[in-house]
Amino acid sequence: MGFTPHTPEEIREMLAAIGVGSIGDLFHPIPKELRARSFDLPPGMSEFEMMARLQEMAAQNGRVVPFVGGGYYDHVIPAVVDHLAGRSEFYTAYTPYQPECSQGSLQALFEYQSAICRLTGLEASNASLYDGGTALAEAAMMALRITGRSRVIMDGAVNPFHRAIVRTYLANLPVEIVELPPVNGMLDRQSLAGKLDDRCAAVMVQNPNFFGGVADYSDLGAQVHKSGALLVSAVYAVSLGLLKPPGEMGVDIAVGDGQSLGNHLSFGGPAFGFIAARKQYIRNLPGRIVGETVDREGRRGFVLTLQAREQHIKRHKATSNICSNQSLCALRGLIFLASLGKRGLTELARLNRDKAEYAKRALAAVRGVTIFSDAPTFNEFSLRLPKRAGDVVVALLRRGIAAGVPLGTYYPGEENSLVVTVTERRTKGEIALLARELEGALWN
Amino acid sequence: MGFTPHTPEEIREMLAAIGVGSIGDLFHPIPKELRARSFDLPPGMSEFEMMARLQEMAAQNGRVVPFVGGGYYDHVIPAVVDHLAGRSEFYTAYTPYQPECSQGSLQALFEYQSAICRLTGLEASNASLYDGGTALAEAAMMALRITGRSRVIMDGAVNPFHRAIVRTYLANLPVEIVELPPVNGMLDRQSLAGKLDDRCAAVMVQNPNFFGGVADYSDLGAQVHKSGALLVSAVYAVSLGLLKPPGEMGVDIAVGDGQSLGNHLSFGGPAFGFIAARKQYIRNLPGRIVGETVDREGRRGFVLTLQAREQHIKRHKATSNICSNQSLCALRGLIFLASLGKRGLTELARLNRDKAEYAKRALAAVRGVTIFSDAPTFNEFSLRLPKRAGDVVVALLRRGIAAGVPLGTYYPGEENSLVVTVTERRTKGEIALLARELEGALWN
Amino acid sequence: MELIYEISVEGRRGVRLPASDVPAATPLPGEFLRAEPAGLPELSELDVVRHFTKLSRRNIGVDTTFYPLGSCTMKYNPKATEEAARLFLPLHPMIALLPGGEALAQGTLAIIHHMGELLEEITGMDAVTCQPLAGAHGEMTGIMLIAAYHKAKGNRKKYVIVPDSSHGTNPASAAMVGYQVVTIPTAPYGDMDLDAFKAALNGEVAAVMMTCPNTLGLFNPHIKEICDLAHDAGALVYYDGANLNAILGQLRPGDVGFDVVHVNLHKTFGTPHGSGGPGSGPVGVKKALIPFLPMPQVVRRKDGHLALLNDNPQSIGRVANFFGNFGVIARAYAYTLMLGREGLIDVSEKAVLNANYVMNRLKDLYDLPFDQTCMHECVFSAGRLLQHDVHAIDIAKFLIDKGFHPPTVYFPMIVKEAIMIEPTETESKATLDAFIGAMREAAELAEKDPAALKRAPVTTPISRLDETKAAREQNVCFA
Amino acid sequence: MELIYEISVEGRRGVRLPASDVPAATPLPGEFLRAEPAGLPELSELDVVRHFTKLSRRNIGVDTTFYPLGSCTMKYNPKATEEAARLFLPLHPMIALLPGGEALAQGTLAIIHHMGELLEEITGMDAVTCQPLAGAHGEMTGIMLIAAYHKAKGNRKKYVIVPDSSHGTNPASAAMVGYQVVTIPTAPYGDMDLDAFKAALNGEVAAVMMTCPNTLGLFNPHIKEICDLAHDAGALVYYDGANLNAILGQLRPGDVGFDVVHVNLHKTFGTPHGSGGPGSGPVGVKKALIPFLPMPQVVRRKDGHLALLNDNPQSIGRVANFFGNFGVIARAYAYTLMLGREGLIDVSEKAVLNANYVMNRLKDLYDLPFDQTCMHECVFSAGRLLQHDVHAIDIAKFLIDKGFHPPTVYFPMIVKEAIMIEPTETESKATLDAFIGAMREAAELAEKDPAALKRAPVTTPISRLDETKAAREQNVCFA
Ligand SMILES: Cc1ncc(COP(=O)(O)O)c(C=O)c1O
Ligand SMILES: Cc1ncc(COP(=O)(O)O)c(C=O)c1O
Repeated sequence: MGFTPHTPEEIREMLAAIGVGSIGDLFHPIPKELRARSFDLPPGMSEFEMMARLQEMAAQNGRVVPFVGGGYYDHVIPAVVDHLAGRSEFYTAYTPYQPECSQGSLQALFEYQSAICRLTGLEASNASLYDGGTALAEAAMMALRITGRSRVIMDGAVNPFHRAIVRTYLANLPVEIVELPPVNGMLDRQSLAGKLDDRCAAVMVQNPNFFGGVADYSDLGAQVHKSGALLVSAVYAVSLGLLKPPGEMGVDIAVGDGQSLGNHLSFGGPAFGFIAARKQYIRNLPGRIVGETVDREGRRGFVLTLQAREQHIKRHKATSNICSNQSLCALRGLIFLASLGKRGLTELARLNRDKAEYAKRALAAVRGVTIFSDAPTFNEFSLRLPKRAGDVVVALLRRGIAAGVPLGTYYPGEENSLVVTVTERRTKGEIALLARELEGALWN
Repeated sequence: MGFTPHTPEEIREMLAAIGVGSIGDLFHPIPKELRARSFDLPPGMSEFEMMARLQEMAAQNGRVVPFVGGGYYDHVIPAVVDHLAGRSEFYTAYTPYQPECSQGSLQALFEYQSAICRLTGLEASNASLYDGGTALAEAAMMALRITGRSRVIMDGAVNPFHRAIVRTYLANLPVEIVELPPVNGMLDRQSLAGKLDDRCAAVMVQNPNFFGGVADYSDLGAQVHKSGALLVSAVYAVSLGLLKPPGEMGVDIAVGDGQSLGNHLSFGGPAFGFIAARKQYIRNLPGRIVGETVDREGRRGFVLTLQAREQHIKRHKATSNICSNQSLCALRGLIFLASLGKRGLTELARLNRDKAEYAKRALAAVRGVTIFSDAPTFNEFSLRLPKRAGDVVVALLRRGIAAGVPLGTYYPGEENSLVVTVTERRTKGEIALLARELEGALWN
Repeated sequence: MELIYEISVEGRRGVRLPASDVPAATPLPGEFLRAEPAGLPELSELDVVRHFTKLSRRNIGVDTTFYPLGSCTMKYNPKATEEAARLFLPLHPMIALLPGGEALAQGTLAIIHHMGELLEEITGMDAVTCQPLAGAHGEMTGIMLIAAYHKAKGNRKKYVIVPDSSHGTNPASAAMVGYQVVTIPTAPYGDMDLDAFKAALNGEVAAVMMTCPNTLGLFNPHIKEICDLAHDAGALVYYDGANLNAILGQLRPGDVGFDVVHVNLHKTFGTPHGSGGPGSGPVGVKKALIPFLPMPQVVRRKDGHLALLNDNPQSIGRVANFFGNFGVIARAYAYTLMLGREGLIDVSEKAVLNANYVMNRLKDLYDLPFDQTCMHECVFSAGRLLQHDVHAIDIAKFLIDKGFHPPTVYFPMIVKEAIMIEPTETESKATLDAFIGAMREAAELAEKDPAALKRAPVTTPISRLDETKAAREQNVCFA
Repeated sequence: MELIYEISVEGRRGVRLPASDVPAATPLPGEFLRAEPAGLPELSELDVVRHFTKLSRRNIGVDTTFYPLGSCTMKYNPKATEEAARLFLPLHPMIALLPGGEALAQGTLAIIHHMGELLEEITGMDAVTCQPLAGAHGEMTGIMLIAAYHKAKGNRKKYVIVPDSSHGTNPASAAMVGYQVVTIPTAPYGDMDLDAFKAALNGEVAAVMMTCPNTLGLFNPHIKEICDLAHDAGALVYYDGANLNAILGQLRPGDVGFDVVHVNLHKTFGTPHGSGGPGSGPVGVKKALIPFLPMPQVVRRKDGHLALLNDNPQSIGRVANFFGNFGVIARAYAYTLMLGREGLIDVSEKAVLNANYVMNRLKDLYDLPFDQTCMHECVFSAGRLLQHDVHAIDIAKFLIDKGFHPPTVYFPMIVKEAIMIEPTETESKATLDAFIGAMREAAELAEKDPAALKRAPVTTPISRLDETKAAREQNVCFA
């Protein structure tokens, strides 16, 4: 039954060694009156019947051409990623507490941390967090801890899901959250300047932001630091193949979703969140960190380090409650980056921008459609339509296209705006189809 | 480009070490006038473009419910088989010439050989042949070598593809092939008795045979041996979970297709052929054989053995020309057998027979349909229809069902007969559908 | 072994990208661009494959080795569940959130919804959210739900009571949500001291968090009383169900009176641990807490279709990007379908059998701080070996050489030189006997040749590592 | 390590089968049944997974290790081709052979057909069959085609001429088809002695089989002359193209005048070797041989649809169950699409560059029986080391300890103490340099400390094995 190997004979021998008469006897610590009142579950089935059932369920999902992003992106995944992350020594191991028999995971996570540092231009990364949204919340809490202050300022152009997570995480803490409504889809710098004071722990921005806008925050760092606050930036990993990294903009803590690096969309997970910070903040990082050291013979090796930050040692004084993280997904991210390599990531980022710029022009050419703002964009951009974007999206879904995310859902007043994502996987033909169908939905 | 790692700098260094000016220079042994006159191939593409292309091609195949067999069977394949055979140490290794770093393959192949011996009831198996048909041809040649005789007698109820292979293999040898037309879909024992003489090297039968008929050949062994010939039997691996093994019937050489053991249908390959023989014939076996031995410290280990039978040593005097075999598929077979286990294989075989018997009754209940013969069957059986079976098959293919194999294609005169295969993967519902559609095709 | 950055060769190329079918865009102005490409390695595909294949061979996992890491439930992860999760890889989560998009995700939504229903029945709770991304994340979500409940009721609460036998994530999660943690010591019976608990209980206590079975592997027979006392004081009771493997089909937290429970799909429901994650920590609640569940919630509409609830004003809001670690949920769902009712009961029976077997075969050589029937794991103290200057860590390293992953050591912290063994139900008697043999050999060696234990491990590619150096130098990124 | 039969426990169960939805059939009469179940092991799924995972870790492959096994082309097998082959797993081959069934297999038939067309262009032949299941099988098929050709022409032929520098499968294949093999020695220029060849050539010669480049890694500049002479004598010429890696895009056997050629998809076209197989050995022929190609043949009908030719009376018949090792063909097709024209030319260039680099960096320490530019592989003799009682096998075993799979040794047999090194094009200079270093170290050790070489390997789970005992005892099946 199931996956237990016990034969009746073995069970008998084991019970005898224990000195009880039946397996039931072993449950005597559970008082009779506490026993399960019900356990009404279906009978089991073979893996083949299970697969048939799940295949049926998979067939209930529809297939559309996705021009949507919002944190998760439809990027290529080289076959080596699935293959190597499918090595069972990686995926059936757990947190590498015993380094001598876990150098595979540990070295890979050290390499991952190094890749995140190189991508972001920062010096200290942990071994992954749950996702981009919770990473942003952890960054906020980190800034609150580091500064001892009690207010965070968040650009309203940050991904609305991630802002919601920050709000939920901080809801029960004595912390004030200020969200700055974006102006023209970009950070309202003027309003920010007025709000930066000595209560502010962090300014949190995103680049590119939810509208698709790309910014250079190089000047912001100094401004924020002058007020004694930290600059936190969410970033889109693949865009860093092209865009100025947070480390070059004075950012203190960078976070993001790692899904774009070799993790399947998989209806939203599992993927991973990354967090990287300036070296001086390393002791305030949440989660596992791998460090380099040597063995007794002086050979290089890797261990979990600075564990005194963590819950299993510090309990309620830990920097975070995180225990299990998303290591396997981080490993996928590393394999993805390694197989594309330095030039490959640059090319991938460029390809995304080329496709998106092409699509932007093609869609702006549709009658009545205008580009939301003249901010530069990467692979997402916003449009203003002559109709409610939600209705257009509904119409195009029926035509097999997910045309974009209606901004009005998240920005009241923007009901006619749509943010469109174009990755390297979208073809010229699909873009033309989108333009044609959009025209149709708007004017037929 | 492609998968070569060379940078221009490295190429320069390597050419310098060789002492030539360019890679082109290295091809100087090929005279100019022999150079390729054309090499007109399409430009390369990324793996993603390749996958898109192949996905399109896969979509050009149709999907039907298969009630066909003929050597290859639609059986369950536990997920562990793909997973474990996907360990790259197995599949990116080659023939284990160097045993110290190949104990994984060698031990697995030894275990495979043992499994084949246990399934067939014989004592010596090799490490796989190409497929069941070529295995039958190799068995014929083995019997010719062993007996020094020049005639083989083949039951006409042996798989017609396999008989064709035997004919092709022996076509240029001074050998006579006698094929006995089956009587009522079974071996014509009477006619065989009349043909058994001292020129006969082998009698070759199949169990279950192409019509689906199951036989007990226990008496045949003695009869054949008396004439100094060998009894060769093709068998269907999964059926051996239930049916009397060749070793218990006096068979000298057993062969078969291993596809039914954990190998995907994959449009007919790769799978494997197995061959097993009485121990005294081991030096006449074709192909690789793994044997047990010890290392310098007396620890058990495994090596390729009796290599002096093989082409790389014996050249034209080898027992066969086979070099690469189907080891990975044999490994799949072993993993399949190990994960089902002793009782699992019995259950699988029984389940096949239960489904087939159920289907046989259901189809025999269709107006005008009769059962071909009263011979016992395993998971295939033949029917007589009141119409040409080929026409019925064409009609049912249009309804999404591969109803069976028309016997007339291979047995002139049997145009109205159909052999139907029902594995454990066919559901009661599918069987009912087949019966309904068959009725419809016959009478509407 | 060389780092992947050390084998990089300038100019070498790996995976090739699709050719562009559009013109190149006008480049962005320089201020938006990175000065130079990120310092990623330059490798061929074979370089990458060989590097990570080799790294994998410097690791062990459940598939290679018995892995009785206490508190982690390192059971066999059925391969069919990996195949199952593959069926759902291409669906973009955003699609379900578009107007009209739910219709395109009925299959995946059904898995989340049905898994929730199954977990309701398994835990005896009224509703379940599958959104939390790991056990600790579930705990935090659960405590947030409790906070929202109290806030809605106008209750002013400051404290969360946590016994010291609870998992470290419990107090950490309570603290993340802004509560002060009151720690209650363990009494001789093996769990929270009841008198100390009663003394700590007052109207400002928001919740009591029980890990059950606790980190000593023991079942607390007083949980009903604790629930009642807490409820009487206006507190809710939280059940850390990460150790559910011990009680599947035997006890349901909901029946006992617990208000919130989380389970670890990656432990009890057989999904792989991925060198540290991903996990999934669904949370079950009683009726009173349903209004506060995080968004988006998967609900069944009257017409039978599944929909996403996105606009519940009482909800605590959002705890994760989308709908949880869907791939993990799908694996756990596949696992639960395969096992079914009898299979799940079999899990707890065999998990408890295996743990008690190991405990009884070792308790003559190692101290049992609480000598009683254990549940799915048992905790020894290697304190007796300190006289030979042998520590729990030395036993652990010796076990590596014997072909085992060591048990958890030095956790729980309330046991000196703790050795926490969780065999899980998928291990055979033969494997346990071999492990018991190695543990006994270690205890004997501690007396006869302690230096041999101190040398271990000797069969690994590296020997013991200097952890102090790592912490001091904080070299966490290849320079 | 224990055998899988040794870890079996009576009554233990592994993978569960689907429940039956039909009644049990009346059992067959006893005489048709086996007396007792086959002695298969009884294991849990975890037992199986751990056993084979551990076995895999006692193996090395291209993915773990440089594998310069001469004559085997152990290049990197791109993972994307594995994914490609997965797309076609469920199609039953019988379906295409049913009346009306071809329509349901147009995708798979197109792969076979297009792969054939690509191979025609690559080899310069007029038609290709993808049916042969490996290189040797292709050779046999090719020789059968030649036999059928002669038979149809009424030619009476008895002999096949094979130089001793050809691969062992060549004479073996010729013998399988009933020809007498005439072996021609190798001349100092590194291939078939032309005078001896001319002397052997007569009207009864059916074919001349050339391995090109030959097993010495050398290109024979006289192949055109050999073709012409053979043709003049009424013989056909066979090109063993298993070493095509060396000449992709440089030379096409068809252009030179060869009548039949086989290629090894599992070598040149990047499909994995699976611990010994599967392979695939398509055969290309010139027009005159097309009528004899094996059935079923994939042909394009006038309407563009692909069909199966099953009833050609001139055909040699059938050489395999169905259409060849389709999964291997699909991988090779994926590989060829990815590489394209430039990629394939790059293969031969880099394969030849790598081999010549290794050859030149080692020829001061090892003897080169034929000191000239090699093609994709080079063959040394370790004969010089015999003075220290060091053999090629000792070098091989030492290389294992250094982290390499050894080259082929003692093959070809025409070189004493042969060491046959085929680096392949996917290996980097750094890897070659490390290998060269180890080879040089071995040569030095042979002088200084030959015993160290004799001890090798010491890093493997077992040391050198007693092959004589294995051959004597013939223990090939666990009792
Ligand atoms: C009892 C207990 N609670 C909570 C957790 C935390 O779960 P996670 O690691 O998934 O966050 C664990 C993890 O091992 C645990 O054992
Ligand atoms: C030159 C040559 N010819 C023929 C063969 C036989 O090919 P196969 O092993 O696929 O039968 C080989 C195999 O290595 C070879 O190297």
